[in-house]
Amino acid sequence: MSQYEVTFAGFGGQGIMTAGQLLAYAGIEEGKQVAWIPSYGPEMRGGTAYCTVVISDHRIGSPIISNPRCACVFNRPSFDKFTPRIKPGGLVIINSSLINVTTDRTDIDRILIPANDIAIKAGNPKAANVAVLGAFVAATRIVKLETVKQVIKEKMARKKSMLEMNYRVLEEGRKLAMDSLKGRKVKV
Amino acid sequence: MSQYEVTFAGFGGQGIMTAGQLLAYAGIEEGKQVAWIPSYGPEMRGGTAYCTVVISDHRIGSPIISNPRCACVFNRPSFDKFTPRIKPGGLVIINSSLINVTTDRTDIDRILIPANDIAIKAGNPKAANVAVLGAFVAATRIVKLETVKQVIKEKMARKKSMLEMNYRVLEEGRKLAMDSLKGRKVKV
Amino acid sequence: MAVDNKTVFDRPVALRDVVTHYCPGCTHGVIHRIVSEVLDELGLRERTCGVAPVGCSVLCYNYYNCDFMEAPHGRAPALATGFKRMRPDMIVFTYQGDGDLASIGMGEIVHAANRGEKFTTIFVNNAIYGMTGGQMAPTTLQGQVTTTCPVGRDTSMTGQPIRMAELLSALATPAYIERVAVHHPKYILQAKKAIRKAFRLQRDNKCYTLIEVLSTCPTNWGNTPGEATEWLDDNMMKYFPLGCYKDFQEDDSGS
Amino acid sequence: MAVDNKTVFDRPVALRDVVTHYCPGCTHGVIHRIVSEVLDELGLRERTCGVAPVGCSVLCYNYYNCDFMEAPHGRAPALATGFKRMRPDMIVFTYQGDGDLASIGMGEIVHAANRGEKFTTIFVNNAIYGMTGGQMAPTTLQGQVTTTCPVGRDTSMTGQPIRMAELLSALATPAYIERVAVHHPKYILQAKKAIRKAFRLQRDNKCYTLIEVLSTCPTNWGNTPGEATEWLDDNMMKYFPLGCYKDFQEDDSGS
Amino acid sequence: MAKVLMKGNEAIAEAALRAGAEGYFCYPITPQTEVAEYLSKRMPEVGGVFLQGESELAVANMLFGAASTGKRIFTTSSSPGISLMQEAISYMAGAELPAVIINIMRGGPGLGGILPAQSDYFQAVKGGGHGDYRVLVLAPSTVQEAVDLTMLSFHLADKYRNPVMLIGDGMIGQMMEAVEFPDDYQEPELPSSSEWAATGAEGREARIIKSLFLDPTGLEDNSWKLDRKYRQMIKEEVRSEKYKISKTNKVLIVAYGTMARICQTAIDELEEEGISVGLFRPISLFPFPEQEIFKEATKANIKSVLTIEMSTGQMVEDVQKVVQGKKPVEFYGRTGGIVPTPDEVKEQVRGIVSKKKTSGKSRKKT
Amino acid sequence: MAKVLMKGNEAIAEAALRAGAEGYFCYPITPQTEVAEYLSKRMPEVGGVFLQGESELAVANMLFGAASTGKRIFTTSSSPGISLMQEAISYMAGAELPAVIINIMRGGPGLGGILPAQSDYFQAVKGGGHGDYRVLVLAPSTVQEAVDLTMLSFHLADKYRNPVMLIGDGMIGQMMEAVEFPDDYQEPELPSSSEWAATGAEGREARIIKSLFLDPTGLEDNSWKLDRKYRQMIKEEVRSEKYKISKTNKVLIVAYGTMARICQTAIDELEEEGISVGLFRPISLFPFPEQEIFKEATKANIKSVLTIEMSTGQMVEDVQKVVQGKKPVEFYGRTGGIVPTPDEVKEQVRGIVSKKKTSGKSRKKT
Amino acid sequence: MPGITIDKDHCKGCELCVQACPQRILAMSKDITVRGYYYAQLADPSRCIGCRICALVCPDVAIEVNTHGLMFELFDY
Amino acid sequence: MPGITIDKDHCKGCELCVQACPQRILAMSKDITVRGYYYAQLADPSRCIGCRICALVCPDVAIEVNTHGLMFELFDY
Ligand SMILES: Cc1ncc(C[n+]2csc(CCOP(=O)(O)OP(=O)(O)O)c2C)c(N)n1
Ligand SMILES: Cc1ncc(C[n+]2csc(CCOP(=O)(O)OP(=O)(O)O)c2C)c(N)n1
Ligand code: SF4
Ligand code: SF4
Ligand code: SF4
Ligand code: SF4
Ligand code: SF4
Ligand code: SF4
Ligand SMILES: [Mg+2]
Ligand SMILES: [Mg+2]
Repeated sequence: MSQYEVTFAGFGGQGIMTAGQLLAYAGIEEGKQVAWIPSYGPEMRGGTAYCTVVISDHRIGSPIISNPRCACVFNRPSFDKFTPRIKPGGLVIINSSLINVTTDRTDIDRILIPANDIAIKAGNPKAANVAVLGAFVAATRIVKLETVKQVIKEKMARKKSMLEMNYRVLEEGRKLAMDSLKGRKVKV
Repeated sequence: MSQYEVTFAGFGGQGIMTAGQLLAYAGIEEGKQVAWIPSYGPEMRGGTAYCTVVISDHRIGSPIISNPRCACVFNRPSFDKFTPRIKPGGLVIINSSLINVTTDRTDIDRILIPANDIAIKAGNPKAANVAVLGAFVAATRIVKLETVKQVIKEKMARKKSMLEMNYRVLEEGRKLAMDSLKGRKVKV
Repeated sequence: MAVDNKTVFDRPVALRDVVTHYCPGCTHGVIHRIVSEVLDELGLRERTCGVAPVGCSVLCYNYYNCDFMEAPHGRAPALATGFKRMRPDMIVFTYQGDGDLASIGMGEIVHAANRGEKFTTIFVNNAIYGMTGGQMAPTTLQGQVTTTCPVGRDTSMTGQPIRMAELLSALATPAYIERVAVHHPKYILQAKKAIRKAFRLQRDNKCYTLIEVLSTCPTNWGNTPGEATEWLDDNMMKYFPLGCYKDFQEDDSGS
Repeated sequence: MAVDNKTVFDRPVALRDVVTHYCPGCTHGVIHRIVSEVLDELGLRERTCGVAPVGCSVLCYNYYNCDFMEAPHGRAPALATGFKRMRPDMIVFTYQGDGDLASIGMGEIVHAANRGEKFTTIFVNNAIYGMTGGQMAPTTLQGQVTTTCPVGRDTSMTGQPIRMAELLSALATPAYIERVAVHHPKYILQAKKAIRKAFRLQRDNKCYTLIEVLSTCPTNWGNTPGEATEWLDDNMMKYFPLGCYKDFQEDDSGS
Repeated sequence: MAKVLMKGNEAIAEAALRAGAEGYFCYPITPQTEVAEYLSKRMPEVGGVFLQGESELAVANMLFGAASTGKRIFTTSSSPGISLMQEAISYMAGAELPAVIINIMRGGPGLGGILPAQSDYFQAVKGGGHGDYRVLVLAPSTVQEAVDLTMLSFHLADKYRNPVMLIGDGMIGQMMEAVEFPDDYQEPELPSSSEWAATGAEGREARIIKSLFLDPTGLEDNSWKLDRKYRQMIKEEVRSEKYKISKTNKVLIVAYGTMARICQTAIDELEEEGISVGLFRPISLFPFPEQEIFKEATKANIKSVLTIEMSTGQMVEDVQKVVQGKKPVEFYGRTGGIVPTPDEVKEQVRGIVSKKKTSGKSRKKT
Repeated sequence: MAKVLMKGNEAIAEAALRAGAEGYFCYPITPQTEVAEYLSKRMPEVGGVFLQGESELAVANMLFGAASTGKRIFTTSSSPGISLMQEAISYMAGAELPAVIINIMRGGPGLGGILPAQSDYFQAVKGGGHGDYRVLVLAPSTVQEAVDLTMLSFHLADKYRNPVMLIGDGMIGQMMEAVEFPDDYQEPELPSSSEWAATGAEGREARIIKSLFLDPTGLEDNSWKLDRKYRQMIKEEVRSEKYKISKTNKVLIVAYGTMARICQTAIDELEEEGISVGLFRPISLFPFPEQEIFKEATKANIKSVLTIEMSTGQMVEDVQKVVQGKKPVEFYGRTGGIVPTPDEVKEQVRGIVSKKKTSGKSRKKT
Repeated sequence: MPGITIDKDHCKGCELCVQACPQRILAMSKDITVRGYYYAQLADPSRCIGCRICALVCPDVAIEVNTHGLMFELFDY
Repeated sequence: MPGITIDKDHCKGCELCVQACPQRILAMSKDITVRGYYYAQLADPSRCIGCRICALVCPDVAIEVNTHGLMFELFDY
């Protein structure tokens, strides 16, 4: 890999920004160049929020990514908006708890993660983002799952019970991704 | 004459600006090009006020006149400031009511007019400027005295008694200037 | 009995049928509606020009169905002045937040009020900068947490919250100034009464009119709409008492 | 008996021995002197920074013998705020005319007063724009003729004259605000008392302090200094009553 | 109409009335306060609006509101006051509102002084506010021209629905010259402002006057739409005057406003000395007479282009850009309220002609 | 220090603290409000002053007062807010006060939008206020560079006793990248501010901090004194970066800030296509790297100079001036918050190389 | 019979109407709208008295109230 | 003996002191200063009570007052 780009998108409040930041932190931990770019969109409430993370081995030029390699979409409007933009050969991760459609693109991989259900089951409805992150890391191996765990510990969940819950959700995401891809790693 | 410049200078309140404007109006009446430039000096009170009038047969270029042909000085600071600037061959008109010195420049003509005394005698201490104007016009004939009279009537003194007083002062200035120059006209 | 039924509550004509960008529970929407109802009821919509502020209500021109200008932050009263002076036959109102009116726009509102400009100001006081994400406003209460006073407003460093209705009422020029609220039905009805009176006074060319409306910002207060209603009741209502601060008298000479 | 004689009235150290540019009889000069006397008497000159306005007193930095900043028109309170926040150990005062403070600088003075900035404002109200040649100020009296209201101020078009001491006193933040005059010896003595109190409160880090001083402008009022004194007595004193509008109480919590 | 002697400021005020200005908003500042004083009398006479606002900031925003009615409105101020108007000017340009803003410049930066200067060229011409916008800038050099250009300003503001700025200096504002007002002033017809102004939504869709476009595509479209107007200005509104330009010129002087008049006198006097100099005087500063200057400057007989400003050098950058290194561009400037005399100009020209002057900025020799 | 992931706005805030800023005055505005939010926590921790003023106008004047104490102070804002500061900036320049002003630009004119833009170039570089003055302008293109240039800004402000402006855009402010703060920050020594600041007249003559000079000679002297400082900046403070500049380049791109990064990606990708393009990135916008650009642009291998901005074209005028017609200067711009993609840049370059592109401004093909 | 109509597409799920209804007959939906909100529903239409309180407090003008023509003017304004 | 000194160069002839002096012993000069002002003069020095009123009202600090050391503090401030 020389450079990888992933967009996280959903409603405000779905932890979109945090998911991207955790990934970016993990990239730094592993000595990579990273850029995290939010939509700080119209000074208005509601609507779709998204962020893009660029992880690279070299200096990052354009932080503006029109066609990321991967999109993790948390709700229907995000699915509609970002799936078509994914680079051929890329990956879409769909929050199947809220999105009941799937893409007919055959030039990209797809993973369905019932992220909200996983999170609710684990006891924290807000952890849906972590489930998707688990799936993303498992599928792409852009960073190590271990690194992500460490970052979650440092930046997010200092309380032990919280930490364990997050780890459980992360693991669930990872497992579902692996199942979905049947062990094969997505091209990066 | 192709172009003539005269500076009127004195304390604020001595009618300096008005004297210049009367002359400028007379110039227009006679079909000449004119420019009247005030000192609108520092936004502060007191000090010396002055204006310069340029009268010309053609389009007036620079309205900034460092060396006028004539200066009419109403008080001592103005005398000190402007007499040295007069063009060789020019003229200084000195308000001898307030200025008890005279110039040693031999390359200019000089006329002494006790303007305040004339004005007080005529019954309006504020008419000193008109006395000097009378002297200036008589000496230089840049415009006709008749034109100045007409302008005074139109712009300044519609009341009959005032008008007559002004005419008397104007005449007095003229007479003194003629006496002083012994009938000879200043070169213009 | 469907024949006997009629619609007794419906969207006013002066309010377009669009979904606003306001957060759930934000009372900007209630204020929009009652202003629109008043415009309808007084038949003013077609000769009204509103002035939108910079703040969460910057887009209110998309919601009101009348002519509108969108002003620089805080300057709506100056725009309204310029407009109304040229067109005294029209109805002009500014719609401004507390950051807009009481902070950056202090000079303009004081002078417009003092000149007695014949327009109406709807002043939406939610004790915070909504649009930019919850910074301290001049109306933020003592101890209230915002993103620029993260440990709560310290009035020994930043002064007391400004009570605009009271401050503007201290001017000698005649005006009608009242403070209302919209977080309970009864306050909503009072608010509408006040707003109607303001537009009536403007229509009759009487005086400057300003209605300060206490409003919620659940998003930046960090609570649910329901909790926001309570917070307003328990906190803002104490520091910003409702009532008429300055009333226009026919024989008012402004002393 | 020359040996027994001593100088009982002399130029204060804080006032340079230069001739000012003020017009004959302009009471700016009296105000300068008493402020300087207070600086001397309280021993503050060497740790004071003044802020000059834009107005006839723009050059006052040439007259006071202490550090000075010359502010953009109306913004002296903002400069004073910036300065004093960085150097709370110093004494800061703004010296502002009515055009400067009550017109263009309304926003800055209200906010500085409301934040309770610990500086002192000497507000020179002469009901006119002196420096620019006599235009209407927000404090110009009803019917008063100026170059921009040539038939006299029409308050139905321009509003009532603004009483700044009263307006600022309507703010909740603690402050000391008094209106004084300097056109008669007895007022001069009262004015000095008030100014001294203001600087003392500032020195003790208590509160914002503002002294509004009624002042004459014979030049632009179009009368002699003596007549100006009378005009002030007969007109300004009625509309702008002298007195303390807001006093600082040790236990003041700002309500 | 017969010629009358008038102060520049008053002539501007009267010209605005004759061009149909119905509203004037102002704040006093030397050296232009006479405009306000004049109009405080005249506006009520003609049934127009005169309002002294609380500040230039407020005044600029009053203009914004007043312009939205579709009536002709204007303001006058001077340098620091104009700085305070920049946000509102940017808004008006963004919202496509016609407004006339007159800057009778004084010495800066900061409070500076009140004497004539030309140091607000950049602010006027490049845009002192934020964002991609331009104002059309005109610079008169006589009181008569101040009258003519003031009247033209209102027309151009309406034609382009864009702020137009007229920049003069204290000399133009304070000087009295004879002026003549056209007896029956006519302008080319324009679409009525009722097509776009906020006049009440009676019988039509409600109108919104705004510069906000949250959707970037909308904002970009607006920017390029404005840009097209500026290109149209460049095509249609370039104005300039040539003085004694001829094949014998050794030096081409570029100067505007008051400075150009002074150069005229210098050129007349140099002619008597046998030194032939031509003057190119931009009347429109934006649009800048690029092609015209290039054409004159690159003529074979021209040895050097001399730009003279009452500033430390602002327009000279545009002259340099235009001349493209094809001829040396010299600069002479005085600032702070000092107006160069014809003698100084002559000295500069003589220096160039005798090769004594080196390229670059220079000031009065001391 | 180890690398940390930081938002541009927060990194700028932290950098200012590390450069010794003791006072920060602000007014909220997107997209830079995080600076204020960050410092509302951090300033009290380090014993500095944090104050949210009532407006940008007041804030700029608070800066003026705070700068007069001789301590390091700064503010941050965005386009419309910066317009409101122009009068005070002109005053500070005139009074020779050091201050750091950071503009995280958004789309204009007017209220415009809040997305990244570079349309305040003119305002920053030519001076949006009145009078003859300049601010030193720096433009970072990464978060790390924002940190480094913020720290440098304080030094340069003190060195020249002049306002320094750092201009970024919403991208720089909102993006998170890894940054490193120098462990022991050292700067070249400067004369102490106690030589000029208002610190009380104890044991010395009273000091006056002012921009007013009623005597025109004094004002002119001040202007030329300032002018000398600006010349010194031109000599000593030009900063730029070259990227893949080589003898094989067909096209030289000139771009700054965020736009320059995007061009880098385009250049990398064009290289793979076999099209060699070099990038010249001005870091200091005033002083503008005139000689450096001239040198690169006029090399024989360069066919065309392509200036790309997130605006309808502002810096391009300076590039044109510099290149002096020796090479065609093309322009490509997007505006309103739209950031051109590397693909758009590539398309422009391909157009030039294949001679399809004609000179002049162009926008996204539709 | 008095009754209300809630425009689901306008509703943002703020629950202010639910809290305000004196009859306590409003409730939130189980599913979400396209915009992602749970919306208000009239749970027990038969008990609606057409008092308009829900409509008055609704910031999104999502509620229309129909009632009998001769309804007592509860709010005198 | 109480007495005052008027600095002619500072005086601008405003006459405020003349009007304020309780003893009516100040008067304006017949000649003007370089600045063009008639200036105030102590017409009858013997009657000066050293009350300082003239100095208090003088806007130009042109008046210095000397008086007996044990002078009664007329103005308590
Ligand atoms: C000159 C300027 N400064 C700052 C901003 C940024 N800004 C936008 S809205 C706002 C505050 C809005 O708060 P308020 O007026 O209380 O309205 P609310 O959003 O709370 O309804 C600010 C500071 C701006 N757009 N323009
Ligand atoms: C921004 C700006 N606007 C206007 C002016 C012009 N100006 C100078 S002084 C002044 C008014 C002064 O009046 P006031 O504050 O009452 O002081 P006074 O001269 O009466 O003492 C004005 C408008 C200026 N210098 N700067
Ligand atoms: S941020 Fe606050 S004021 Fe703005 S729309 Fe949301 S709730 Fe309303
Ligand atoms: S103009 Fe008025 S305020 Fe100014 S110095 Fe003269 S008298 Fe005093
Ligand atoms: S109209 Fe009254 S009773 Fe019926 S739903 Fe609404 S609030 Fe409840
Ligand atoms: S009040 Fe309106 S928006 Fe809120 S839940 Fe009820 S219907 Fe929906
Ligand atoms: S000290 Fe008193 S008595 Fe003596 S001159 Fe002065 S005012 Fe008159
Ligand atoms: S009060 Fe002062 S300035 Fe006035 S006349 Fe007396 S001495 Fe002279
Ligand atoms: Mg608010
Ligand atoms: Mg005044």
